[in-house]
Amino acid sequence: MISDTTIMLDWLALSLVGFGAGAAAALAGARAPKLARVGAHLGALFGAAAALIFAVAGLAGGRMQISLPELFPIGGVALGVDRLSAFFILVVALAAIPASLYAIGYTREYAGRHSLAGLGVAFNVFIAAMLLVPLARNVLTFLALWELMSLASYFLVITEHEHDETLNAGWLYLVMTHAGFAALLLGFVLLAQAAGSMQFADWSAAGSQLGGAAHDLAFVLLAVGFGLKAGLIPLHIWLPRAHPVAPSHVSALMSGVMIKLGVYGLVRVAFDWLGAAPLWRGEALLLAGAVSGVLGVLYALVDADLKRLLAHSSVENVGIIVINLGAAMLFQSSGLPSLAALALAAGLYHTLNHAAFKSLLFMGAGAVLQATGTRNLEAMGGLIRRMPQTAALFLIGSLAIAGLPPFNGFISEWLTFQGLLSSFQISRHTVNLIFVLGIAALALTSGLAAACFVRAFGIAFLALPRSAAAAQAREPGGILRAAMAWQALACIALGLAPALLLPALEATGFELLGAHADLRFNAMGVAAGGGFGAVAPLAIALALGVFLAILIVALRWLGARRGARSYETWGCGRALQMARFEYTAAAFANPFARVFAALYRSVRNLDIEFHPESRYFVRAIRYRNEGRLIFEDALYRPLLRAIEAGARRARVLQSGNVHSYLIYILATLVALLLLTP
Amino acid sequence: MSAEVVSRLVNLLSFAALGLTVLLIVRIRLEGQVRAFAWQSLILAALSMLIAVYSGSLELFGVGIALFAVKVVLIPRVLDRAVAKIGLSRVAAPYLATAPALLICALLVTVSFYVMAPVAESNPLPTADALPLAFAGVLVGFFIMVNRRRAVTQILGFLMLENGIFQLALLATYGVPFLVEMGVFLDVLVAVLIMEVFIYHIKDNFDSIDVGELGKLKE
Amino acid sequence: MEHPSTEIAIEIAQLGLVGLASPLLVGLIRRMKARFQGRRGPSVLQPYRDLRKLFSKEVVVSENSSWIFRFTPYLLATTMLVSALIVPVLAATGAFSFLGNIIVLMYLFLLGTFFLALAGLDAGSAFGGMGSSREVAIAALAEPTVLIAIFGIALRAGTTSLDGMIVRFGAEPLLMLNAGHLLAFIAFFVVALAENGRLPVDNPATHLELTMIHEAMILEYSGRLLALVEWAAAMKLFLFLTLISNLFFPWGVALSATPVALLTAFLALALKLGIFAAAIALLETAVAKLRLFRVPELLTGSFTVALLAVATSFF
Amino acid sequence: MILASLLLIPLAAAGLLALARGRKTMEMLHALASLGTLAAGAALAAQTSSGAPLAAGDLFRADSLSALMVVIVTFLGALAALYAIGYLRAEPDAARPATVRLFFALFHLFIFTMLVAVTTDNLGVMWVAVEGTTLATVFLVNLRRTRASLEAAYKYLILSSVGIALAFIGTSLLYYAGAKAGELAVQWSALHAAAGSLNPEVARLAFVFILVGYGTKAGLAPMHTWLPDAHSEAPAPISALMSGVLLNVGLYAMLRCKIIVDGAAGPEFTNRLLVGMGLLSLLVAAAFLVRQRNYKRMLAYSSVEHMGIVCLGLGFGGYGALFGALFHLVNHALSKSLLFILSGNILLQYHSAEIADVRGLLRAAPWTGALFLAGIVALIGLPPFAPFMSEFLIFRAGLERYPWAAAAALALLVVVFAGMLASVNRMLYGAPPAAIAPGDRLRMWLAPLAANFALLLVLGVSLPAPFEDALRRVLQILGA
Repeated sequence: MISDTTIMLDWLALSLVGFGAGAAAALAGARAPKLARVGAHLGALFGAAAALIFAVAGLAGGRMQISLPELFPIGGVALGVDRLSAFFILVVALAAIPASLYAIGYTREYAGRHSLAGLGVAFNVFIAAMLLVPLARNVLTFLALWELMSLASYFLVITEHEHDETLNAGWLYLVMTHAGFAALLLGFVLLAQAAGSMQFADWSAAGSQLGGAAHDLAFVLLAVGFGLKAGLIPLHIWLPRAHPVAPSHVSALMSGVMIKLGVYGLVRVAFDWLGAAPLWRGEALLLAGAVSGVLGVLYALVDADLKRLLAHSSVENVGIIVINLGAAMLFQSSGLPSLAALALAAGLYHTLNHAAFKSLLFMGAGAVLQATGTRNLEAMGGLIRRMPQTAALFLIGSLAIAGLPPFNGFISEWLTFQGLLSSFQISRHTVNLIFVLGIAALALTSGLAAACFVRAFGIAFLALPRSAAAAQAREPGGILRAAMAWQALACIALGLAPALLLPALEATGFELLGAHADLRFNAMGVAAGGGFGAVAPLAIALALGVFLAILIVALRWLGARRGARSYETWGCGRALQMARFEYTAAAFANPFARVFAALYRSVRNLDIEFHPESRYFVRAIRYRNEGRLIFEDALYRPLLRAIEAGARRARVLQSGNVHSYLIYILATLVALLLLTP
Repeated sequence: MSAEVVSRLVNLLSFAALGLTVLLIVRIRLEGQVRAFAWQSLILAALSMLIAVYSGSLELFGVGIALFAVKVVLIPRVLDRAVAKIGLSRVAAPYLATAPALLICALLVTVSFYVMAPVAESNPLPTADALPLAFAGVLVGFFIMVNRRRAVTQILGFLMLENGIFQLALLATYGVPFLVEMGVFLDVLVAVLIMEVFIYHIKDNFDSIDVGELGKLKE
Repeated sequence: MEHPSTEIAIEIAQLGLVGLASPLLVGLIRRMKARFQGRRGPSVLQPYRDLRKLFSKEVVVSENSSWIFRFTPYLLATTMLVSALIVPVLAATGAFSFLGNIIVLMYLFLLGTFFLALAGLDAGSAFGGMGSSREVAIAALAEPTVLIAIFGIALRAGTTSLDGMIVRFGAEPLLMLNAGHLLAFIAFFVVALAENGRLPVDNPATHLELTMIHEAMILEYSGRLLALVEWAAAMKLFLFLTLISNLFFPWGVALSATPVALLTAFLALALKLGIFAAAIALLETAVAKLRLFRVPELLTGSFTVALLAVATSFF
Repeated sequence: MILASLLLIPLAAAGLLALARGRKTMEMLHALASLGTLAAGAALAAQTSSGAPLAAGDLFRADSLSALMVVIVTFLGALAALYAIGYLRAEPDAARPATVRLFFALFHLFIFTMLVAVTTDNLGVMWVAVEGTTLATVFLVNLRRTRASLEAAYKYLILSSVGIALAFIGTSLLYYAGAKAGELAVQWSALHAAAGSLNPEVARLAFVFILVGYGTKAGLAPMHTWLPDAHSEAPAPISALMSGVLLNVGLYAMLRCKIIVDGAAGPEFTNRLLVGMGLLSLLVAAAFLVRQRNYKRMLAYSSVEHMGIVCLGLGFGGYGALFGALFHLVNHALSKSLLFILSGNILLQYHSAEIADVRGLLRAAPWTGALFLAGIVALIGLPPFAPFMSEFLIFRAGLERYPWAAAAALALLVVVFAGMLASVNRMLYGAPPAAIAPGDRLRMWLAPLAANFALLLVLGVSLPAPFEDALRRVLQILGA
């Protein structure tokens, strides 16, 4: 069958062949842009498709092992698969397929401006590394693939390197990632030392043998390392910079998929490697998720850069996922494994969902970017008429990400709420209160997310165009639309039929936690926790459809007046309707900016230029309201400043004076001689 | 000769050698400094002869002669030539005034005794008592390199340091094997010749041989 | 359990009740408010007349707007009708309660709000945008209160299914004799006011542009579309008040499909809604509209109440 | 025989080149000699692959450790030699025939001294040879005869000579310790055999001198101060050899002595010193790699950093760390020589060593840019290149034995990473200045660099058995 070991190996090999061929085509196309563009991305598409089949086989229980001791020192390359790995490969593949397709069309305009060969190679390496990371079965394999993934994505991020903003973002991204890598390395070595093995398989048994403080330290280090990749606040600052400047198909993969591998690591740490956990860890994760959720969406809400808005929203969604992980840990520590499995399933479901709608939205944003040449919401508007299909697809993504029924985001948020609301079964007051905070944060997050995407979609696509470029926008090519349609279909399918995926998630949870999730599902819907709650998305969708039809028919039948007259918008008596009278993105966000002023720490800057003749005539009003990110101000800038100040001060050492250099040698010699026993 | 006598003589000569190193701190004129170095080398040559006689080592004789040729005759001549060619600025300018510099010398001599005492104690050779003096010569030579601005003095400091090291090896083990010793002399000679060339280059380029002015390469 | 067809019949009856009686509730509130303010006020049937008139008037649509603008009223009304299937209006034996629990209900409301806010932006008028912005802000800020209040109820009822909650509270009324329950009620009620655009959050009667929220958002609507929006708003109010009535005061809700029980339920609901209508009318007479930026304070207050409601349940 | 040809080829070449006339002749002779040396080096490596040392009298003895160094010296020597031919043709400051002759002659003398240093059994001769490397290179550093190069060369000469002199004290002390043990010789093999009976106190003292002395040559902080000046002012092929090879020779000399001292006094003492030195080197390098303005100095400071890492590996001790340290030594040599040679190309194209003046390298010179990028990626420790592996090995062992030092070093590596990446980003990307003529310089002469690139890549993903065996034999000498 499909899950047969050798067949699985074949699929994996086939997938890698695809990426290899893609990279080779890209290199071969150094002088033939079209070959590079189409060949590289077709290779990636093929590789991702094969990986998808591999993932399905893995979720069906397929197993395989690869051990290549001759490759790396100590232990060689070790790959293996379990359901959790297979699930994350599924996530990667599901987003990589449309992203590769999209890239064929999207990179067309890069020809001649950027190296398509480099882009193609990095793209293939990036996806291949993401697919292999969950398969890694020993420390070195994991770390090498992990860094390779970061490096490849870094090259992709800085594709448009003629802008300083891009280079700076790329720098911040790779440096942060590398810092995370250092944390991971430390954590891994701690664990490896305790377990006496670099093989992950030996850890689940030995993790709990690690002494208290070392155990805690290993958890903190690994959580920081993986949390950084996942974009958890306050480790997220690279994310809203790097994701927007990358080419859109890459943004789609980074936001949709790559950060999920951080989630993968967190799941492994929490439920596989470290063994039983004290309560504070679950509490810490839950709170970190809550903070990420709320702050992420708050930053998204006020951002005028469409792609950065999406990036901030990724922080939010990772927050939601991590809330689930924290909840699962707390349930497990409290002896409620089936609820833990429920929360884990919810978190994993949201992982896949976010991959689907976030990559859809980034691809939509990319289409808008190519059509209008801007990422600035204030320069968009009215696109729904110029690019109706893109608009419809973006709307689906927006509804899904806002967690509205019957789309996929709703299902995972619903499952999350079921898990969180079930927390009253824990009888420990501190934990209960943590959960209450989690519920409130998640509720606020989802409300704000809805507001955020009303703004994003409404300002970008509705009303009148706010710039000449927006007025001239054109629908993107068929390939781009097909790629987006794929993801939109995924959003709908995952929303309407959770039973498609839930059995696999259930089995994954069982593999990790040894307990079945408190879930029942059928074609219509899902029920959690016995009679605790149920939802039937398919039925809701049907009901919505049926009532809508009935309503339309009934209105006609009852004789309501039909048709409509087009006329200009009521403008309070003004003669002219112009885009400048429209509500702006900044204005839309204003209530939030005021309510959460303390969090935004915005620097308001009002600059009025009066007519020289009289102050009653105003020539121009410039209003700037920049939100500054708390954590950059409070955490990173001081650190950076301290390092730079230290480096500046150290410059004195290299004074250029040979006498002082001699003094260093003399002093070192004398000091060492005196210290020598 | 008895070990006792040798020990006394060695100590005496070592004191004299160290004294000449310290003299470099006090001496202002470059010619005088070169003389001090030549005298010190002569003392070391005598020292190696003395030990050669005591230990009956023919090799050490050779070393003494080579030392005389290289450090008493050749190198001082090279340096004199350099000093003459530079002409100007014969006055060497130290960073520290003489008094504090001497104080630091005293400190370095103390350090040297502290560091070398265990080696000297564990050593059965009659020459070993003077080991700290030799090492003090190394440290003081080093200090002169640090303290003096003029390239020539810096080179002299280096040579004094080199002398101290030679002396150290001589006292501790009656010198390292002949071949190595010859290699070292060759290196020192070549180094001095190269340094001489550099002094001219510096003089040409910077109109001064104050190496403190070589400060363009910095962060 | 009854025969499924009976249950379906009940559901259809409930649906009809919500659809048909909701304008009456609005009329009732207006009338009572007028009386409290010393006016005669319009007839309680006035909303029906308004709707009929609107349905027959010409629809004028902004030339800047898109299909979203035209689609939204239909969707809005549809979400309310689907919600009516979920909310136990008369009986807690819902044939359609499998559709979803109280969370689904809240998200269905949010779906309507989402589209209405988009429609507000669609015409490109500054007022619509302003209304949208404020509406979603209030909806978002109300969300935590709703969920915490739900948690407060769910942890006592042991379920998030609406029918389940009512059955449980009906069977064990002592569960409700709890400060937490009362606090949850207060929180929920405040949210209901905010979500339905009532005072002190929004004044449903104003047409002064700068203070409007809901009305500003739907400013561009006319004719048939406006009628649908108004109808949907009425249904939302009706559903919210019904929900609060039946959740916190479950007496009278039919637990079986007998005619007597249903009749009792109907009368009980009428009584409860009448009381709520009076309460709202009284409230709207007594208080002034809050400044927009005071609204968060109100919502924070209700959130705190909800939090207290939950906390008291644990200790 | 092999040993003799290995040493005589460069020596003879140096002599012949000093007398040669005609540029073509000199270039020919130079290339042939380099390749001949390389062949002799390879033969020596093959000879010692059985594990038995190759000896020639008392003076010369090549074991696996020597063979490793010989291979590094001859391989990178040949690489730099080939590039040097092209570079000297293009470098306007080195146009005079006398300069060219001086360069070629000293180049081979330099190789010769390094080869003597790594193949001699006599610690005294080793010292003489190491000092000889300084003397051979000092004029090479000053080849361009600018004020800056003069300054750099002078500092290099003074500081290295002083440092080396201190190492001589250490050598004599070892000799003394050995003499007391009854073995009156400076033979490394004899001392090694008698290490157990040496006076530990004297051995420790000796090591302090050795560490400071050879450490100066190896560019360990705070004795490294000459290094950024000399490495940045020397012509590119010489910088490549100084950074890629000469530093390793300094480290090699120290390592030889460490083996003996460890035998006498136990490894704890030397290890702690090396860890401290390594950490300090990393710290200093990190400070100067943040916002570095000159790319050749950046590469030089990065050498200080990597020597620090190797020191850490040697100091951490144990099989894994030592293996990693030797592996890293090779990797650093490969990547740094690659980068310094490319820096020559960049200098020829942009006429400036300032990072601020170099932009859009990838566009202006695609091959140079791509190779430079690969070298930097390797150097900052990212896969799929070999330094990632060696650093992993070092830190894995380090975190077990010296967790705080290793953790601190890791943190410093992140700072280094950040600093270098920022500098290199500026250089590689963006649009090149309008005044820069596009196109790779000396394109054909870059071809040999493919070997560096390929080796870094191959060693990064696999550990070929011959290489692993070679390192393993070296580890036996190190006693791990």
